[in-house]
Amino acid sequence: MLTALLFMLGLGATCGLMLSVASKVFYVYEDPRIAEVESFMAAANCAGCGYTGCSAAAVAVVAGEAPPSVCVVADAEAAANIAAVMGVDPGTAEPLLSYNTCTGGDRAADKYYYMGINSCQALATLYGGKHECPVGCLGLGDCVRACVFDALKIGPHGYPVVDEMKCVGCGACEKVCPKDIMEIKTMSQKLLHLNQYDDRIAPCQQTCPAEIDIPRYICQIKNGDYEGAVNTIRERNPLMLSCGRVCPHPCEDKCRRGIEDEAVSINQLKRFVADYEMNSGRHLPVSVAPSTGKKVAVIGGGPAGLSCAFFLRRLGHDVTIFDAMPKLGGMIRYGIPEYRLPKEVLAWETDGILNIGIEHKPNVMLGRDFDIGSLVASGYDAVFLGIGAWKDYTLGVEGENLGGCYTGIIFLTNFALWQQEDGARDRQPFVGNKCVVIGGGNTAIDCVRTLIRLGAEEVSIVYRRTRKEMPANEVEIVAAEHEGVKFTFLAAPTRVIGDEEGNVTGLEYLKMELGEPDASGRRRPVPIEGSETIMEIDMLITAIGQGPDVFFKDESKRLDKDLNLTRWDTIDCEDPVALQSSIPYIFTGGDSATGADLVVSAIGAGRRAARSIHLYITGEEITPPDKTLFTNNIPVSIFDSVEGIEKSARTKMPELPVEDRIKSFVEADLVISEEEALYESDRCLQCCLTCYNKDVA
Amino acid sequence: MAKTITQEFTKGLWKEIPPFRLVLGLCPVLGVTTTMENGIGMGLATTFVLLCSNILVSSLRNIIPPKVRIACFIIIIATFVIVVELVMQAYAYRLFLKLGLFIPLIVVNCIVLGRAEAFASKNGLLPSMADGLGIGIGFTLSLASLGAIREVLGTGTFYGASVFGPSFQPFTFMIQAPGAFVCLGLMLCIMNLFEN
Amino acid sequence: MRELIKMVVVLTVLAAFSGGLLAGLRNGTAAQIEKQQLEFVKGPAIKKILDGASNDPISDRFKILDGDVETSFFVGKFDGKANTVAFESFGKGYSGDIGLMVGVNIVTDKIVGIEVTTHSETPGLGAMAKDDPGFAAQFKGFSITEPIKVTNEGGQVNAISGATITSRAVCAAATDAGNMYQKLKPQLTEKIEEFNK
Amino acid sequence: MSEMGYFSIIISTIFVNNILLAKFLGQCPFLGTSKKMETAVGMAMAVIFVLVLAGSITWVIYHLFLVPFDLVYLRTIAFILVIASLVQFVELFLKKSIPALYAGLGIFLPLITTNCAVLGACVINIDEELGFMKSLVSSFGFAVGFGVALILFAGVRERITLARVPKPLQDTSIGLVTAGIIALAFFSFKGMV
Repeated sequence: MLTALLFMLGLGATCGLMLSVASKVFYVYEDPRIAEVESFMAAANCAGCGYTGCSAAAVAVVAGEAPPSVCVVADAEAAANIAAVMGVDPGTAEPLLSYNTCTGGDRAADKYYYMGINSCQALATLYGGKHECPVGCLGLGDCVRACVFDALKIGPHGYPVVDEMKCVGCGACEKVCPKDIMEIKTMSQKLLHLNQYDDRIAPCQQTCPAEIDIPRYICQIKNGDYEGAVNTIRERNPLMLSCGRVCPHPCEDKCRRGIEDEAVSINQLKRFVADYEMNSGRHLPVSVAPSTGKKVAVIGGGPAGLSCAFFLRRLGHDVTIFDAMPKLGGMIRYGIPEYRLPKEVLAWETDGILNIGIEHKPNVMLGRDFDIGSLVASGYDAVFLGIGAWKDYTLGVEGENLGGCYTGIIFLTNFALWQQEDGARDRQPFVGNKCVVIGGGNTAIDCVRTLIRLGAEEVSIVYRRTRKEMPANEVEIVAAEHEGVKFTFLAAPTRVIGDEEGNVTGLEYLKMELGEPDASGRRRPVPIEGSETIMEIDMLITAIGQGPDVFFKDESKRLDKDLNLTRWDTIDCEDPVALQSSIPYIFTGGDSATGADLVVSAIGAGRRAARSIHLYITGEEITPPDKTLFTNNIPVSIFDSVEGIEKSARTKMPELPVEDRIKSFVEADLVISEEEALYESDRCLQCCLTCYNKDVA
Repeated sequence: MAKTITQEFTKGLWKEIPPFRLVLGLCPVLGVTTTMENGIGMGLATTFVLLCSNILVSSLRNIIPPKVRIACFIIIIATFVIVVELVMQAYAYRLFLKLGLFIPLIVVNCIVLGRAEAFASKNGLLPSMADGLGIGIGFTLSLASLGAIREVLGTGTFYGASVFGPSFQPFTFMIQAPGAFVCLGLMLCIMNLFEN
Repeated sequence: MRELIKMVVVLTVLAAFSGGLLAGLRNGTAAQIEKQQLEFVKGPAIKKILDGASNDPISDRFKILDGDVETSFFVGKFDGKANTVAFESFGKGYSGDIGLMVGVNIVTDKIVGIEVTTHSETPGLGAMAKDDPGFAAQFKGFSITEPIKVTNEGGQVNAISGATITSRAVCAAATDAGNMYQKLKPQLTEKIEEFNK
Repeated sequence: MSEMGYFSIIISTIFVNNILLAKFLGQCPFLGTSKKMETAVGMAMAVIFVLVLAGSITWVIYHLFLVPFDLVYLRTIAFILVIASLVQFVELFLKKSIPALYAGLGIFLPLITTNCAVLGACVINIDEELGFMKSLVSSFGFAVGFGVALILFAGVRERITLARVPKPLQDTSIGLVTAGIIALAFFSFKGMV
């Protein structure tokens, strides 16, 4: 009796001591959520779930590989508890739901005819299945059989439909699907995904630099789910109000309807739901992952910086935006004029971004108020350089520094500051009577349209190629034409003429003719000898292109010298998808990486940089997958002709009448009505990789 | 969430009946169910351990430090297993001979540890007792029915009494290892059939 | 640190408590367990072999140590005299050892009966060695001092059809028992005489 | 088995007395981790590591403490407690000191505590009264047997996904029937040793 007592006493004490000492001595940091998740599992280590023991399953849950309901012993309550550990503020977390990524179903064309096979798994092993589409749903319902919650059924169109009320996000359907159609992804996983060659995505989504799931949000609009559409867009684009107004929508160029008919007015639909949210008066809740405790500095509060900060914050990192200007928005605030993007709208949008827990430090400039070294010293784990392209290129001709000569950015910024900032009210911008703007891009158009509204009598554009080659958005050019801007094409400025007081009085230019196409495919303008002409002017704005202003590189002492630049002064990053600079912890994106480009490109780059930063600070490989699409198109998805289209008119964008709009800075382009939005969304063919909804059967 | 004690008890009888619904604790299920008697014996032994360990774990749940809780649960369970082992040796030796190796293995029966951890360590005494008893009886019923089928087919007897008379050629396959797997698999199939 | 101490203390106390409880239970059941073991494992075989004995062979038992192995012998009294002894030997079967209880008349050195005690042979085949009384009955009357073999090895025992290995194992066990019997006979006789006093 | 040679022990433990198919031990992970070949292989490796470790420790405990002090009846509780604590210790140790090994094997270690194959094999070794080395070899054999059966089974299960299985029979149900047929095949090893 005594021996037994002593033996067990000794055994218990030894084991207890050994374990408690070992847990101290061999302590390794581990995500505290793992222990928390494990405590809710049954700890039977039964391996019934397919993982090797409860801690392995807990690790998988925390890594997002296993669903919270992984434990086969524990009950639904435990699953809910685990979900609570993994989720965020339950009020804002979106539920983990199964999502069907293929809506091809019956409309997908068949390639083979099989008899007698009734499982997707089996079909998939035989030449990849029956459809022409290599990645589409096979429709035999392995997922339906796998679902123990009865949340899936094969719908009328031959693909699985999820009953969101019944789905618990267990992931059983995802596991059995041989084509990875069914997806259960955490929000973070969704945010990190880049378009890939094997994705089931429509041409518009392939083309969008921000990779927005366009068919999905159009479908949501069609079903009246405007909030759903907003959330879909916000998975890729936090600046939908701005984009909805200023985006030149490259997506519409690839719209399949556009091949036979007019393209769907995608951007108008985006603006419609974005305005719907703003007019509702409240920001829809945005889900944010639990805090990781990592700090990231975002330098520059423009579209790239805002996008990067937004996605980093949603991934759970602490983000601070350092911006040289008094208010957020960068070029879209200080470059794009009020009549295109009202500041009130922009402020509402940037407030929404800051609301998810991002810190904003205004009026601090890199190289003047701080440098990269000081950021590293304050414990930032990574830096995003989104400094944009704020330095105008110069003509390099005589007299361009005369009085009355401005560069595009300086003109627009000064004007914007005067218009919006109380402190800048006394610096009213100079406006001439006969104004000339040199350049054919959006900046040039913004300048002329601003000048018209400021009361300039005669405003013209001088461009060295023809209208066809102008890089500005077509709608902008048309609007400028309507507003009375004159255009002088095929004219290369050679000299700026001034008077004795040093003020500009004239512009001398050479007439040009078009020669052979150059590397960019545009026909190179060739000067006509002896064709010098002088134009009488009293104000000149040069807007011939911009590059990043990298003066901080000379100002800062140590770290910045390793930062490689290209010969256009953009920040050199080897991989345009990874966006990592020559200093590993510095990332970039937007205009500072590419030179002046679209807002939507900067937004896309911001997300790609956020992805790289997230992977970098969590110690993972940042090299993007080989299959990354990166605004290229998947060849099979690009058609020459589209069958079954019945022509239907594209919704026209409502505008203020010209006489009204040229007198003020009131927004010129208006939003479409709900009726029009529903009509336009119905024009969408709901394309996928190869199939689409035909108008006529 | 507020389930009644009765619900906690009855869920073990059909909704979560092991090993059919909770595919756990298969080793004794397959190993000992050559006759109905063995099945019932094993089932009752497991029920006893399940009930006792649930009671003890539930009453000690606030004292046990979380980091060594598994070790503590194991001690508790192992103690009761040895109690069963000794008592069975002393008063039901014939059964002990047949169940032999599987009695000590109740310790590692996932069901017992699983219920202790997943249920008893988070619930009060009464629900834990109901849960232990319910799951235990469910387990016993499964074992008994599996044992009965295998016994009838494999040896031609039901609880020791001859069913088919002496001319019956026993379907020996059923009481051997492969038969156990096949029989359980088919029973699962039949359960699924009734479910849908 | 406090948490650490608590961990160790709880575990130790729990373990000690369990040790105490089990030791108590063990003490209470030890005698009953041994009796049960004899009764159920060897009891039926002994009773069958020594059928008609006037004493209780299970309580009239003694042990002899031969090398490392300790064997229990059960004494049967017939016609008022303790002249028969039963003991267990083992043979290698088809799957695992086969235990064989052999009863020998010490006066005639002839087998009075055999019974298979433990085995794990295939039911319906090898297991017939235990279940088919005809098989065991063949051994009755054989001299224990000679090797016992199945017919196709030149012996007198008809093997169970389909279970040659089992049959051979039983024969081997019986032969083994003979060897042991011969070796221990002096001691045996001495011990058995005590029961006649 | 105690008088067998090492080779016969190996054959016996791997094939004749296969721990999964003849002894019915370790069924939960057998059905749980056999859905994918990858996990099956990892699991098999870990069981080999863990079972050899557990086999040697329990032998030491049994022969050094339990037998001399006449505490054999405490076998179950002592074994499980020692195995559980030791494995947790090894897990902690590997995690800190040899992370590479931990990544490969460590995650499988917790299974030892509740895998009845592990405790079962240890108990069988003790029951068979094997010496230390033989007990080690036998543990190894049982573990390899576990691995062989598991990997074979996983291979078959991967193929079953291609078959037309009636709905009620799907998943675990057909899995068990398959296991039965594999067990039948292993029957032919009986009598080899």
